[in-house]
Amino acid sequence: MKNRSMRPLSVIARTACDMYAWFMVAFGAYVIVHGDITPGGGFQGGAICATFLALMLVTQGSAYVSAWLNENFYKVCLFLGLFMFIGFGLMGLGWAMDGTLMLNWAAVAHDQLAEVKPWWPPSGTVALMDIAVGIEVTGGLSLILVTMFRAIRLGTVQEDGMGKETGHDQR
Amino acid sequence: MISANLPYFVVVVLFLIGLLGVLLETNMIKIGIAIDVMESAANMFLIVLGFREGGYIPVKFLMPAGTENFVLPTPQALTLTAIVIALATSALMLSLIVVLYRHYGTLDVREIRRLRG
Amino acid sequence: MKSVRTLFVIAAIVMGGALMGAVSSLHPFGVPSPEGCAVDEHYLNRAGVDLSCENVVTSIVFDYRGFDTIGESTVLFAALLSVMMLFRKGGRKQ
Amino acid sequence: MKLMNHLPALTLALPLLAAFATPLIAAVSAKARNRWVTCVSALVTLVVFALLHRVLVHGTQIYVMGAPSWNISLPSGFAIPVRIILEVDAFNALAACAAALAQLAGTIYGLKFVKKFTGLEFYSALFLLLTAGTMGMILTGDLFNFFVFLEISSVASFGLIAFWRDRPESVEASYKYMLVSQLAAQLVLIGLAFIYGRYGVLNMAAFSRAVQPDLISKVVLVFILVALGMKCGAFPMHMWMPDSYAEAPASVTVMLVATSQASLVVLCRFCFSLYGTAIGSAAVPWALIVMGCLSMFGGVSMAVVQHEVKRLMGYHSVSQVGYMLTAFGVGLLALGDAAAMNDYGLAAVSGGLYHMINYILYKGLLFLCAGALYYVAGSRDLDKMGGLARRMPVTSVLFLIAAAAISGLPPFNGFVSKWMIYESVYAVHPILMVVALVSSVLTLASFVKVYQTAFLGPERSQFAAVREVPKSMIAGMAVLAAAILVLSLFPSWTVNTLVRPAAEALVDKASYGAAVMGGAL
Repeated sequence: MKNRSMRPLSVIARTACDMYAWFMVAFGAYVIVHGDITPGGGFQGGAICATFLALMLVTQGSAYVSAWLNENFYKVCLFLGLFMFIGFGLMGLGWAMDGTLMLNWAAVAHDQLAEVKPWWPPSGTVALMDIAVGIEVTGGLSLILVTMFRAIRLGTVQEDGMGKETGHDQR
Repeated sequence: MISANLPYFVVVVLFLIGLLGVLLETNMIKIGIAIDVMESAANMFLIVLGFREGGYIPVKFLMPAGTENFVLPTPQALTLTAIVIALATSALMLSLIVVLYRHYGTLDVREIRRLRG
Repeated sequence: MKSVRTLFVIAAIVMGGALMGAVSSLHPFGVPSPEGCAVDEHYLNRAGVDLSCENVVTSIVFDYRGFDTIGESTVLFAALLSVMMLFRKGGRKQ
Repeated sequence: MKLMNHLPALTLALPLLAAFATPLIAAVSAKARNRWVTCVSALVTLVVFALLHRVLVHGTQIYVMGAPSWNISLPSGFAIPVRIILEVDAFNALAACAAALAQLAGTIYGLKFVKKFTGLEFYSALFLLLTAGTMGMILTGDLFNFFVFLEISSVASFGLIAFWRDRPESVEASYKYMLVSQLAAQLVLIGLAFIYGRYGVLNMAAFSRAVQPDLISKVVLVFILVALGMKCGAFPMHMWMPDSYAEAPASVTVMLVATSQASLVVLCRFCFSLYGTAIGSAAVPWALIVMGCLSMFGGVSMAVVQHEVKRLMGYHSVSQVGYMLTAFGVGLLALGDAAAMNDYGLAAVSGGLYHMINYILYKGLLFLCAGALYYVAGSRDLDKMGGLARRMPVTSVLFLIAAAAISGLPPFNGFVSKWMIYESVYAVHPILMVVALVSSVLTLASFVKVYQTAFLGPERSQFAAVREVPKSMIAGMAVLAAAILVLSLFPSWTVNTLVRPAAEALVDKASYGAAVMGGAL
């Protein structure tokens, strides 16, 4: 079998990207958190965060990343984001079913801003769902990257246990 | 007339390029690219529809002093949704192409023809 | 095969002609009709007042059309599941 | 009962939430996963039937996503809806019921059918997502929301068709379906961008109020018709249909049938409720009729030469879709002419609609029976089967019921709907009825051949060890068979209480708009 793994780049590129990738994550988090006041939002920020893994794969090579990476972290991100998102939506229904699905139950009207606590997100579920979607997209895109990347490294049909799931045919 | 509506015609041309690519290309990757071009045409069409002369991005407190109106926000929201959908389907299409290549050893759609008759 | 390709080209040209005609009768670029942006004006006027949300696009994505966004993250989830299913490990169980 | 107000939203939220949770529950154990998906799909069926009951009793239901109250469709002092609205009338609800039965049958059947393969956590979750996408396509009242749900159901079905990913044909069928449905989705997106640019609305009811018979509306209609015609498998672009129906696991094929019918539901919605008389020419109805006749005859003539059971049934699906397209085309022809509408138009629409419901039920049952044959015989080839009736009596009886229903034999529901279609299309042109009758006869001949080859005839030695399929697979088939029998035993009740209100709701453009936009025009 040919060596299908990606080779790492030179040490300069690796060191630079090591530092740069973390700034990327920080920038993505910034975009996610400030989604309701500045341009950007959950999807854009999540996509920026997911480039972290793409950068790592390109610069560090596959062997390093697959040894170091814990996929479960991204799975937790994915499901946490999804459940937060649909959970905020369902919370709009309220206990007595007075609202509707996706009701913005936490929003504060602009003229009442002075009455709420400073930590309360004034745009309500817009800000909360922004964060939820940001987490979900980070996890989802990274997992797609990792899965497709692993698939490239898989061999031909017979290797790696593939080649057996062809339905109920008895040949 | 033509020059004022130029963005619309660019969208039409882009859409036709994508459509002809899907219909005429034989390489699977190129067909995928053609579908992405069509998606870009649709997204660009939405954005172009939402442009207003002298408008600013629809974020209130970043608005400079001289401007008075915003571009339309709905097409931007729709485009955002459509882009993520396009991304998801592109990823799935590439995965299908990987599996097909593994089975058939070719990227040519004319040779992937077991389902006939 | 050749005739099929010609047919495709003709169909695409017909479709392009229809599209050209349709876009010519749209509103001129940059000047949407006032009734055409009534809904957008509503968003622009109300988002900052009702929701205290400065970014109108985000307020549409997550509030006014929030159900679309659930669908959108579901598409991402579905694509992820499909990709993982295509490249799943292991063959048939015993 | 405040819960009852939220039924439209619950129909969509339940399968979505359940699909998100399925991979987590599957990590616990396989048994927990099976119980979970069965409970959820039973619950979804229950909710949809409650919705149908509510719609039939209280009239059209709307549900406004994110408004302070579920029925405030317009913000104060504003004439256009700004939020996503689900609009459920009798037509929607009836189609959703058929889809719900299909997903219940598919879920129960699939428990055993795919048991010996890996990746079942993905399979279960994607199946629920396919359910959610189909329900969303049927129930939504918003154009862009329809596009989103179209994509959900498409993406989920790409994955599910390629479930047996080591079989090259499956992946190929999935890729083919993906090309067709991506093309269709982009056409839909361009079409609704035109609607947005011209009228500034994305709500279906608001659009039906605003629509004018001008060039843009016609181009949009052509785009939508082409796109949804592709998705429901009408003749010129039917190639994906036999492929993907044959290559998907049988439990998924049932749901794919319902999904393609959801496209047809929205196609009817566009033609009748949204455009109505604003179509402005007879070209669109006649295009539908011609497309329908070509599908009817072309599909069945390609089906009779097939040797693979599910592939044969896939070509029959093309033919059956032709019946509905013809009927809806005839109904569209009569639109705007009160005398013609009373004379044959409403009968045609009812016939097409009833046929759509019947089609989902009996076609699903046929695919499940074909899957059962494949499960026990280990082969898709009809020539290698024979004498299975004695080995699997229940399956053979169920197959007989479905085959009689699809061929339009008198006591069964297929007969009633086909009869309504024959009568109404005769009023337009006798040749249409001749085409429909010939296709029906050929369908009967084809299924007699299948039954005779697979179930009758001499017993083959290699099938000596064959047993009846497991109980859960029988239960899945029995769901659909029971529905067919109920519809067959009470034909007049069905037509009068279910189908006729649905057809009237479909052709009544004014009341569709009024449910959201208020009574004043």
